[in-house]
Amino acid sequence: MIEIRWHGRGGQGSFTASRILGAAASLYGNKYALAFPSFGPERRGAPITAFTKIDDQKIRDRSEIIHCDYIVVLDETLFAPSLLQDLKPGGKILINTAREEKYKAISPDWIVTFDAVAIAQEILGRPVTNTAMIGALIGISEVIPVHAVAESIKNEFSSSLAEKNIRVLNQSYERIKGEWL
Amino acid sequence: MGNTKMFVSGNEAAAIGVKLARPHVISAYPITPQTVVVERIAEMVEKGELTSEFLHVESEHSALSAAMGASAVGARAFTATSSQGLLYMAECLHYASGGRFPIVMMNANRSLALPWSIYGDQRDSLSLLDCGWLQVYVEDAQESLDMMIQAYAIAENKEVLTPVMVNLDGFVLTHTYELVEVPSQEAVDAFLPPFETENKLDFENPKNMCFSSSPGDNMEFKYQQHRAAAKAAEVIKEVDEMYHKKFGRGYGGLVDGYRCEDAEIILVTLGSITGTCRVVADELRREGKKVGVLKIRFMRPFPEKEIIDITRGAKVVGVLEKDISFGYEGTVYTNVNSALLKSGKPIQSYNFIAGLGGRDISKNDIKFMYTYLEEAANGVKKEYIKWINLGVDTDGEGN
Amino acid sequence: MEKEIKRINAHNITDKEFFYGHKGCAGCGGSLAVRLALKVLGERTYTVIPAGCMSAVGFVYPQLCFSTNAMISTFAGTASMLSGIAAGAKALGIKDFHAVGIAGDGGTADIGIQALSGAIDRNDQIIYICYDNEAYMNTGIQKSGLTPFGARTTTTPAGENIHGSITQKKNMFEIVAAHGISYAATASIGYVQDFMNKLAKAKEVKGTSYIHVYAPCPTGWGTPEDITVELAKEVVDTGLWYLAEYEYGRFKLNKNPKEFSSVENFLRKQGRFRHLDEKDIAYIIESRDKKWEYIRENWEVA
Amino acid sequence: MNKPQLMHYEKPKHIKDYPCGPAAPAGTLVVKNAGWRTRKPIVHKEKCTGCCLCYLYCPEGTIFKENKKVGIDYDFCKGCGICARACTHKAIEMIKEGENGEY
Repeated sequence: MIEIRWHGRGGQGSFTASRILGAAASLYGNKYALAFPSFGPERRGAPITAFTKIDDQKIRDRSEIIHCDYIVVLDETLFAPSLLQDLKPGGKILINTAREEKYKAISPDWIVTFDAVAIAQEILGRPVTNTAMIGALIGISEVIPVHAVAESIKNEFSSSLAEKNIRVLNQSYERIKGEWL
Repeated sequence: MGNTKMFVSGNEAAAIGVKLARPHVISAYPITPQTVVVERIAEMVEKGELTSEFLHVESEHSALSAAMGASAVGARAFTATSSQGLLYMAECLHYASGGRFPIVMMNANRSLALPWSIYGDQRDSLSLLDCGWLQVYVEDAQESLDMMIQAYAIAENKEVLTPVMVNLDGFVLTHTYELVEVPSQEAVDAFLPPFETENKLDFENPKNMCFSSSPGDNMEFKYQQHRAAAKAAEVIKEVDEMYHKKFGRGYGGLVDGYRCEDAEIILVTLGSITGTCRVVADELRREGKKVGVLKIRFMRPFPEKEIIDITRGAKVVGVLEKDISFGYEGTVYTNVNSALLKSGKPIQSYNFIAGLGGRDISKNDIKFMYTYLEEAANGVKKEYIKWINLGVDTDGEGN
Repeated sequence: MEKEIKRINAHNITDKEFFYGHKGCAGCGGSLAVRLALKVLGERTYTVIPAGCMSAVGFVYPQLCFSTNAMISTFAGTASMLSGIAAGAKALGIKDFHAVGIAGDGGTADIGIQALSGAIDRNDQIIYICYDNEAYMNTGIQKSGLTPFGARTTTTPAGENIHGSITQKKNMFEIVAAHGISYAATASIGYVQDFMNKLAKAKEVKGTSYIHVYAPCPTGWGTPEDITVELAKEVVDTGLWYLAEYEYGRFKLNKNPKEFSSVENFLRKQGRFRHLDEKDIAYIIESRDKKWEYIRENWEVA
Repeated sequence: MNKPQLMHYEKPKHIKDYPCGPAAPAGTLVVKNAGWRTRKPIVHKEKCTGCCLCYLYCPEGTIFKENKKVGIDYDFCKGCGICARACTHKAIEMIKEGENGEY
């Protein structure tokens, strides 16, 4: 089972990202998934987490994810080195940042950085980075095919917004593969 | 039109199930974590996907009261609530079952104040076990959708005519997204016929309903109500089998025993935690331990016979529940023990109180419970009531 | 715009009785209100009566005294059950019917006010009638939100320190009107023609209507059972109750007495007011005058 | 029939004889209210003008119209006397129960 935890702030679309990914895996990726937010009364701006579990068979365990294959940090102010302890062996933390050097200095092996804001600004004209971060996550994990996510995005957004977000997704996917590989 | 697949939350799955059951009237009041159900249904009504009267009532008491009014003229009615809201409608709960109104209600299981908590446990519905409703606890979003449809078939059965409460664990189930298969409207229509009842206000045959009765008659009405709720046990099984035949999914009726056939250690569960227990049971089985999971689906009618049958070969039974009856033990445990007592075979039993106020129940916690039961079966003396995961020292019993 | 509505009177009203054989006290004003309301509304009526006198006296199996469709609701649930009935009947395509709720003063102004407010807010197609006998009579005469100043009840005993109820009646008519309700009216069983006219009007209203009908209770008030109707007339003539309507967003006074009859005479007939001293009565008159000053200044006066 | 009629009632002997839930046909009358009365109204037909005020004001609905006059259903009249006071022609008199030999 692949277990992914999303860190962001209320309103940044972390839970939407976890859900888009889960739907992509379930509906278009021939897998099973669970997607859920951290449950609570948090409002816009509060730090929140969301979870996606992906597996080849129906997932029955609904408990929160403690040991992650991937931790996706949408808002770098939420990063703390202690997050490294929550990774499974071989796991990765994906951080939305323009300051690659800062994080490489902390852990070059465990941390991958990606400037999602740049792509989001370029295509959406707004720093909404959740679809960019999904693209980057797929790029480093290949947990499901990127076209499955594109289908899921079509389901989630109205057609014009979906089209832009799919461009964000694909470009993020391509860009991180170029950088990362 | 065939089945479609959707990636939805437990709440959304419930809403889809409700839509497919085509209630005439929906009356509901928002409360976390139930809200999404009524939001989705409101959207369905707005889009014209569902032609129902949607009443924006001003309280849960009114929600169920309006549902009863609708049912009393022969309409199919739905409402949904949670926690404090369920308690606020407590008077109406007894009224609806006593009035024999086959209403279906979704309840998002949530802790009760005080202290305030929006998180999940099952004290809300379990504290209302005696209100005359049939109570089913579902495990995942698919079961949630399917049970909305089954619930109407059960409730409206002429020999049952009793309302059904479909319980979903708050957040863990209501807010978790997963894959569900959505049956076609045509198939559901064929399975669930339009609601027909004699128990209604009718201009051809006017009635006086919800009357008083003196001590000379009252008990007979209660007996009748009791018989109907007990009769539901058969109907639940029939409906589940029919549903299985038609849609390919069945849930075992009143209970679902998992790897219990030769199990020596059985953990009894309720609701969505069952999934985690299945995973742990699989792991322990791989280690050669003879463990099983017994999911109670219906708390009313209570699956006494089924529990006796399934635990017949067990050495020890543990009851895991998100509930406590203060000053005694968990209510599910009390009920299970009553059944075990009637089996005529001495089976040790233990009660795990866990997950109150939304505390997470992890795989490790469940492993701990199985180990606890195994040790008890091997003669180690154990407390009968064990609170799981208390975060502090208590110097007291049970910990 | 006002539609001409056929006047219903003693001669053209249906001969059928829809509330018959009940166990209400002899001379009960509430049961007269129920009886007349049901006769005006006719056969195709769903009636909801909450826990209270009218359900206690009319629905004891096997003696069932409503000969049209009727049901008891929870005490707080008159309006919400009524809303459900109206919604259910509409959804089933049932046409040409009335849904009426008939609750007492406590059932309306206290425990039932939330559900009533919700129903008016939704403008549900229902008629809500409050028969006001100014206390919880079914449970044995306790103070309600509509118990008037000075009235002795079992929970507002009249002693040397406190002379009965120290609060005034909640102003249900204007509370209801403040919702912007389609139609609201006050009435009294002492003026049955007016009451029947208002019921006939409510039948034609699109949306929610509310009729607040004054209905004396000989048992709770300590009055002879044969003067119920006279008391209900007198209360209007003294100005302690008024006949009015609210529709199209306007208040209208239906009866504007040139001179009020004696408040003291009215009060002294009733056991519940026997203890009042001159100061109490003066206060009641003063409150009445204030109210009428307001009414005459602000409402359309017939 | 304008008023529900008194019917013969036998207490159920089998559980199936009870209705399913607390609901039964509207207007089921199994006992009279005549026993409540200490006084009873008598209509002096010669004085009755058929104005029907008494008919309107009866809380029980026991007054009925008959040949342009009124009659009283004594099975359900409780003898409150509202009718007698309502009658502007003094056509209704309240007498002590049993005085005229009936009941």
